Parts: sequence; C-alpha cells; structure tokens
Amino acid sequence: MTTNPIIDHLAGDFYTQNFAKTAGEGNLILNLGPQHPSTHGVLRVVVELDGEYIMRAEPVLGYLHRMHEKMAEVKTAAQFIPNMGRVDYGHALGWNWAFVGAAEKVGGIEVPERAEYIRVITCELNRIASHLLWWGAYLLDLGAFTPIMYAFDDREKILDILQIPTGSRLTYSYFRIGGVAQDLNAECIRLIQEFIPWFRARLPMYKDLVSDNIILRKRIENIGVIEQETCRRFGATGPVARGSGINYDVRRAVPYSVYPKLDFEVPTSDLKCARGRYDVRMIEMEQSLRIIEQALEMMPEGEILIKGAPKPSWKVPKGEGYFAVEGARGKIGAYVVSDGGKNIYRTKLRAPGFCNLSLFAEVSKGTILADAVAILGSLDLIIPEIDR
Amino acid sequence: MSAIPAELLHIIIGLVAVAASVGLIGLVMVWVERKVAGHIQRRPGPYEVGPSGVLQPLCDALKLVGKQLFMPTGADPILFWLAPVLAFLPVLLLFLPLPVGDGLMALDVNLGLLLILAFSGLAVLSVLLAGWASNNKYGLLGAARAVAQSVAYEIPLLLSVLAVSFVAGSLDLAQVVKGQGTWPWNWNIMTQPLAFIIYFVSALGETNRAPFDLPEAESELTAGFHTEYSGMGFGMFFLAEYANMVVVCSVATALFLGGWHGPVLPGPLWFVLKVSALMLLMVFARWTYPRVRFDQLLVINWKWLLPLAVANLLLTAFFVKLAQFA
Amino acid sequence: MEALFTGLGALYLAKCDAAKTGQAFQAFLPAGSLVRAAERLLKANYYIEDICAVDCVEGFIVVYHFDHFEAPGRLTLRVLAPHAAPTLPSIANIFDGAEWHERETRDFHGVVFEGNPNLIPLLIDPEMADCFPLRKEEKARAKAKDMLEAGEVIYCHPSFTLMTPDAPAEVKESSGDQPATA
Amino acid sequence: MSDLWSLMVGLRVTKDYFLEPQVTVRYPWVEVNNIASFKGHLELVSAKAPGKPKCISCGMCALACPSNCLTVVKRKAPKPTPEEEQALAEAKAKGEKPKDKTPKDPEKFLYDYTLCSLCGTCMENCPVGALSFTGSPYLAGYSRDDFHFDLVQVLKNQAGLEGMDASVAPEAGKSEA
Repeated sequence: MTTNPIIDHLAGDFYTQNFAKTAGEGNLILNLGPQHPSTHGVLRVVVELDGEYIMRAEPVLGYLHRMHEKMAEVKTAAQFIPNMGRVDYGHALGWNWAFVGAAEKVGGIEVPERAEYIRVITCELNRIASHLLWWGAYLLDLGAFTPIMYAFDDREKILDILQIPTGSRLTYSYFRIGGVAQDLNAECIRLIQEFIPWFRARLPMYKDLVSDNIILRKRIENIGVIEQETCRRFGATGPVARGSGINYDVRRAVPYSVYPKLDFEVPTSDLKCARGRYDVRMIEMEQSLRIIEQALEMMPEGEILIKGAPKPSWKVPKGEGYFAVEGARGKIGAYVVSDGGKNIYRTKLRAPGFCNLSLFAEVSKGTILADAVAILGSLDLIIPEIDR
Repeated sequence: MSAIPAELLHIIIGLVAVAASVGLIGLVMVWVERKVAGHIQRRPGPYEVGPSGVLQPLCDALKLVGKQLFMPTGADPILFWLAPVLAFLPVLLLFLPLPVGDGLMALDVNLGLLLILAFSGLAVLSVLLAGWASNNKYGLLGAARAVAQSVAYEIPLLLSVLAVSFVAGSLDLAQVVKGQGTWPWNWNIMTQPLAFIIYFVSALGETNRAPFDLPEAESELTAGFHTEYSGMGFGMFFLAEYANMVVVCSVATALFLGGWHGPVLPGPLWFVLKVSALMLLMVFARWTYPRVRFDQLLVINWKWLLPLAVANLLLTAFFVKLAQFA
Repeated sequence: MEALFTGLGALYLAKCDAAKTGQAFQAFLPAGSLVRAAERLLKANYYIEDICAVDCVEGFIVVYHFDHFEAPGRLTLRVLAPHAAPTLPSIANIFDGAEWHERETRDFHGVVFEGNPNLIPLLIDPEMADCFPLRKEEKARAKAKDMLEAGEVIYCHPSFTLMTPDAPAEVKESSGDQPATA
Repeated sequence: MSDLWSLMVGLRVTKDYFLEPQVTVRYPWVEVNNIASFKGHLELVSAKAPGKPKCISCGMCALACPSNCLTVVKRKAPKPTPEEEQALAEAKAKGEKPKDKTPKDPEKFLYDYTLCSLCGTCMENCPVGALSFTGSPYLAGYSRDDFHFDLVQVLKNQAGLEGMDASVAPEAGKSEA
C-alpha cells in the first residue's frame, strides 16, 4: 500500500478503532458495509482478514435504529399498529400479529373465527413472499443475477393479492386489536385459488435452476455450521434453528389461533449448514401453500372484527403479556407491560434476526470472505428488524 | 520509392479494420449482453433509446467519456492511469492473426497461436496494477484474486491449444483452419472434444467471466479491482473484457469449429456466426450460474483441468506418432 | 421448574398462567445469584429469548426471558437494579447471545452489566451514548406490583415486598392504590 | 458426472425463459392495472350537496391519528343578525337551550400527507364515515408544501371543476395552510 500522510489519520470511526485495538499484526481491517451490495439493508460487519480468511468479525448495528419501543410509549396501543408494518417489511403481518396478539392477551379480547382464518391466510402468504425475497437476495449474494427476477415475478403476484384487503404492498397495518381491518372479498379469494397451483408448478423450476446446480451446492454445503448448542446459547429460532435439526416451530410448540386445526409438517434438516437452512425454507414454502389451501376451505362466514372492538383511545388494562408468533425469520415476540394508563407502559419487541445475527461472529471465524457473505445470506437478515 | 510495398498497405488496412472492429464489437456486445440478460429475466432490456435500445451502448460510452476522472487520495498516479491503458492495448494486438476468411487476416504470421497466447498473459498485469494502485482494500483483494486466477487458467488453455496444434501440425491459425473440412464432422471438435471443453472453461476463467468472475465479484468486493475507476478508466476495462471475450471465442472457432469452413454461406460469415454463437453461450453462462468460491476455482483448475489437459495432450501425441508410422 | 432455583437464594418463585400472560414460571433473583442461575438454565437446555428492563418505582426490573426447544414454557427471571447505581453481573459468557441484549438494555436504560465482553453502544450513536431514551420521569413511574403478574406464589422471601399486594390471599390484586407494606 | 449435468439443466431453464414473452409492463406508455385497491391519499366524502363535506368536525380522526397529521378547524358561528340576537335572548329567558345553528362542516380540514402512514385508523374512527382514500397513486409535487392539503378546499375545487381527476385537484387546492 502506498503510505501517504493524508491517509494515516483516517483510521476509521469509533467502532473500527475499538475493533482494531485487539487486531493482530499485519491483518487487514475491512468494513463490509454499511454501503455494501451484499448486506441486506444497512448492515455493517467489521472484519479482520488474514489474506482471504476471516480471523474475527463484529457486526455493527444502529444504522437503521428508529427506537420503535419509545414510539410505543408515546402512542396508544391501537395507534402503534402502523409501526409494526415498518419494523420488518419482509414479514410485516407476522409483526402485526405479534403485537396485536400481545395486546389481546393482556386485554383479554377474543377474535372472531373468520378473522383468525384471515390472519392465518394473509400471514402465510406474507411468509412465502418473505421467503421469495430471501431466496432472490441470497442468490444475488452468491453471484447469480437471474433467480431474483423469477422470485420477484412470483412475489409480485402475492403482493397484488395482499394489496386487495390491506391496501398497501409492503408495510401492512392490517390487523386490528380484536380482528382485521377488511374482509377478503371474492376477487381476492379467487386470486389466491389461482395462485396456489401456479406457484406449486413453479417450485420445480426453482429446484432445477438453483437447488440442484452443482456450483450453488458447492457454495452453500457445509459452510456456516451451527450446532444445536450454539442455537441455544444465542437464542436462534426459526429456519436457522430448524436447519440445525431443532424441531421447534411456535405454530406447533405454543399453538395459537387456529393452527392446531390445520395439518402441516415442520421441516427440519440435520445438515446444520447453510444448505440445511436453504432446504428448510424451500420446504416451508410448500407447507405454507398447504396451510393456505386448508384455511381457505375451513374459513367460516361471519364478521371480521369483534363487536365493540377497541377504539384507538382504548386503554390496555393493567398487567403484562408475552405473545410469540412464528415469523419467516423465527420467533417474533411482543412483551407488553401496561399500568392501565393511556399508553402502554413498556413494549419489548423480540426480533428473531437480532438473535440469529448475534451468532454470526462465532460461526464465521476462520471462513473465507465469500463464505461469510454466503453465511450472512443463509441467516435471512432484514436489518430494520434487527435495529428496530 | 514510388509504390508503397504491399505488405505495409496490408498491415495498415488490417490495423484500421481491427481498431474499428474492436470498438464496434464492444458496443454490439454491450447491447447483446443487456438484451439477452433482459430476455432471460423476462424483462425487455433497454428499449427507450433508439429502436429497441440500439443506441443505448452509444449513450453509455458517451456518458462514460463525459464522466469526471478522479483518483483516490493515496493512489499511485502513474500506475493508476497506466492500468486501463495496459488493459486495452495488448487486446488490439491479439486481433491481428485471427483468420476471418481464407487469406483474410490482418497479419499473416506463421506463429499466430504463440503470439496470441503470449500477449493474452499481459491482461492480468493490468488487473494487478489497477487493484494495487487504487489504494483500496477491495481493489487489493480483487487484484490478488485476479493474479492467482489468470496464472492458474493460463496453463490448461495452453495445453488444450497445443493438443490441437499437434493434430494440425502447425501453430499458424490459417494452417489449422485449412486442416479442417467444410462439414462439422471433420472439424477438430470431433477429434478433440475434451480439448474444446477444457479450452472453453479456461477461456471463461481467463477473461474473468461468468461463474469465475471473482476479481470483480460485486457481492463480495463491491467491484473488485475497478472499484475506484470512473469514467473512461472503467470504460476501458469494460471494453477490454469484451474484446478479450471476442479474441478467445474466435480462437476457439479457428481451432475447433473449422474457422471459415461451412457448407453454403461465404467464409467470413461462417466465422462471425460461429464466434457469436460462442459469445451467446458465454453470456448465457453469466446470467445462469452463481459465482464459484475462490478456492473451488483453483481446485477446478489444478485438480481437474490440468490433469485432463495433460492426459489429452499425451493421448494426442501418441496417436499422432502412431499415425506417422501407419 | 422450581427445582432449578433451590439454593440460589431466590426471593420470589411463582407459577404463572401461560394462557393469560404467556409466561409459565417466574422468579425474582438477587443480583448475586444471576450467573449461577444462568449456568443451571444452560445445562437444562434453556435458550435465551430476550432481555429487557422495565423502569418502575422500585428501580429497573431487568426481565430475562428463557424458553425451551423440546419442552416449551417461558421462564422469566426478574432482577431488581436500583435507580441509583444500576449495575448487574453479565451472563454474556454463559449465554453469548445475551451480550447484545445487555448492550441494548444499557443503551436504552443505562443498566451497566459488568463482565460484558464489549460494552460499547450497540444501537445508539456513540456520541449520545448516555441519553437512555426509555428512562421515565419520576412521576410517570408505576409500581411493579400493579403491572407484573403475581402468579400462584410458591415461595416468597419474608423481606421481599415488591410483589406482595396488600391482601396476600387473593391472587388478582385489588385495583386502586393500596399502601405498599414496605 | 450427474453434477455437471445440472449445469446443462440450468442452461435449459434460462433458455426456456429467454424464449418466453416479457412480464414487464412498460409503465409510462402502458396503463398499470393492479392498483385498483391502492389507498392513495385521503379525501373528504361529499354529502348530498356537491362541495359540502359530510364531516361534522368532531375531531375524532385527529385524535386517533398515530402521526397526528390531521387538524380540523371548526366553523365559527356567523355573526348573529339583530333579530336572531333578540330571539336568542328570549329563548335564554324562557330557559330552554337555544338551537345552535352554526353549520357543522369544518372551516378547514388540514391534512399533512408527508406524515400520513396510510393506516386508515382515521377512517375507521370517524362516526359519520366522512373520510376515504382516493386510491390514486399518481401524486407528485416539487416541495413538501405540495403535500399539505386543505381537504375542504380540495372538495370545493372538485365539485367546482366537475370531472377533474382527483389527483389533479390538490394542485388546484394548494391552499395557504
């Protein structure tokens, strides 16, 4: 490297210097991100490289931090729902459900049967859309530019379907405390019934183009191996835990809403590597299709919002409540503590991506830079959810 | 000195034709690549500027020329500006011995193959200079990768070309093409299929294309060795990559697909058709496959391509010797 | 579940109604026995779910949520950190995932976790590291007993009065502000 | 060997899609058709008389809005003419409450679209259903003030220029708010 007086003082910001304190001699300190094409959103990882090998990595967060939990303190319960769509735009309905469920649990509010089924259908559709976003972006990280276009071709269909009842395409605020805002009209149901066989016919193409491709298989097999013990120490849930053989899905472990009535399998794979997580998510897409099919048949007629549903000025009664939902990335939790005041006293949002990313530093030790990008992709990270 | 000697005239026309064709091929290839990529991804590709986007590459070139050229602080000025020039100049030289038609070549030299292989090695030098001189960590990593990759993929390229020249008995491209007949079954690809596969894969590696585009891996190294280049600096690398691609494909057609031989159409048209077919294959490969990891890249080369190439060479030598006795 | 906490000097153990509040079991622990409790939980294959702090009249109640993959049932550890010097031992060396949760709690509430390997701001900008956005003003704070679930008391240390409603018998505390028997 | 075959399969898939027609809708030249249910910005529903909003300026929506981007300015009672004053005095003397004649619809209904998160809480919370979404995504402006509307003014313009597209109205309705 050319030594140049101007350069010497540019030794990086607070985090790089803090990271460089314990760096080995002659190692290259590199900032992957925050403006890096392969980090989804604004993730920054400070990496210590010896040649191509990563000696140490430390994700730096906070670039997308909007302090949702403080907003929850200054708004009433019903006014906080639009925030839920902005915490994680990948699986916004999962977050809607977590918060609304927590408020219903503390307020002791029942949800009509039809609203439960609508919640299941729209949440599962949103999960497929989130998995398609993950699949496309993951292939983009590994260098294939075409798959993301096919994935988004299908995802557009789902967004069109979800736009009918919710009115928006990405940041939904569709669930209300005590039900949902709008009913699924006939056209929406017809589109869903058309979408299911169409997407089921598309999945083999995904397998041919990518899953069996030898270059991809070599890129993601036995890298980023996560032991079950690591999952426990870091609290990783969702496809990351199921990819390491842990059979834990909140829809089965702590059944909520009408999931006990629906029959679907929880895919796990004991490959423990990025390939395991990849397979789990691909199978999960098929399972979600099955769930939507059954939910469509079993959905009864009836109203979609409970009589006298809480108005925006509704005060959450005293008490605390924790409600968890199986999001696309893992267990989405909302912990609500209320003192009966106008606004909720304290709301804690448990983001699955936060715990999944925390194990990256340990898992990526000693891997090559290209593997680190592949491991990051396999964790399916959406940064706004991690920074909250 | 009343008349200008014939060879000098021949060389001047050849050089002018080569320079023009490199620029033209660059623009056409940019358009073809973006259109094919678009259609593969079920989107139309450029369609605004000119009929179905034909003028788009021209606008790109003008935009690149118009961009401000700046140099990062701490970069080494001489080497930084030498790299793009160095990337582009040897490519012009590679075009000279290519046999487009019978006797239709810029420079009729009987060691054409040797000339091409020697100068194609220079391309890696420019990538190394670019990466190192731009004083950028990503550039440095890109340059390190480029050197390892080009050095590795040079050898199987040589060996597979050597196998074909054994069969043809000469290093002159025109002779090699003359040795092949008009119909596909007496082209060299039939006698040397393995050499063609090895040649094509190492050609992809040599020009940093498709699954082996590690030096400028977007998703890992932001843009690898040409991260810090803007304007015509980047444009030169861009054109050099396409020119290299054309050279590699035309050498492949000359050696394996029978150059200008073809049933009905005139010679040069066959040559252009075959080259564009191979180029289309390269473009398809780019938009279908994910990127290979760096150590896998070297494993493919040293553990797969090299032994196969050597085995193929020995086998060919054995049969050629046998044929001499028979 | 309470077998896990024998000999840890637990201040308050209670079974909770999971249907109503999502928690199966809760325990108040003194700061000293937090690390040992975490070790036991890791051995019992619990995984760390999240850590957050609730700013109450009595101080920062730091709530640790644990859950179990095979036998799901949320276990809540609560530790009281006084407003004056809110410092707690860090469990980041046992549950490594806790490092980030603790750094986040430090960002939001200012509860310092000794032993955390990298206690620099996680989400908040280093320049404004001490703004502690989620701290409440004096008058806005509420009593812990109003909000937190009492559950069926299994053991309650005599000197522990944080959770004891005025009439210990009925489970649901009477609403309204009865004098805390400090 | 079967692994290398997967490379060929990959090429076949991209070839198939290469030959299929494109999916892109060339937006400016072709109308996009899946935005029927898009919300778009807010508007006041007009009562039977054109240009007169249904709104009774009760302010429930402004109360409910999470990002408080609505302000309702009530209409002040018109200056009572001498006879009305006199009738008012007798009514008070008789003790029954004088009928309040001030019209209910708001003077101004200020709506700041830059803060609105299109959640629809205001529509659900409105007792008379006076608010609805326009469903027009084609709304552009050069500065932030282009997005500060006075919906009463917008409604009047709309009624005045019958048949104007809703999205054009805001420009005309750019009030001094």
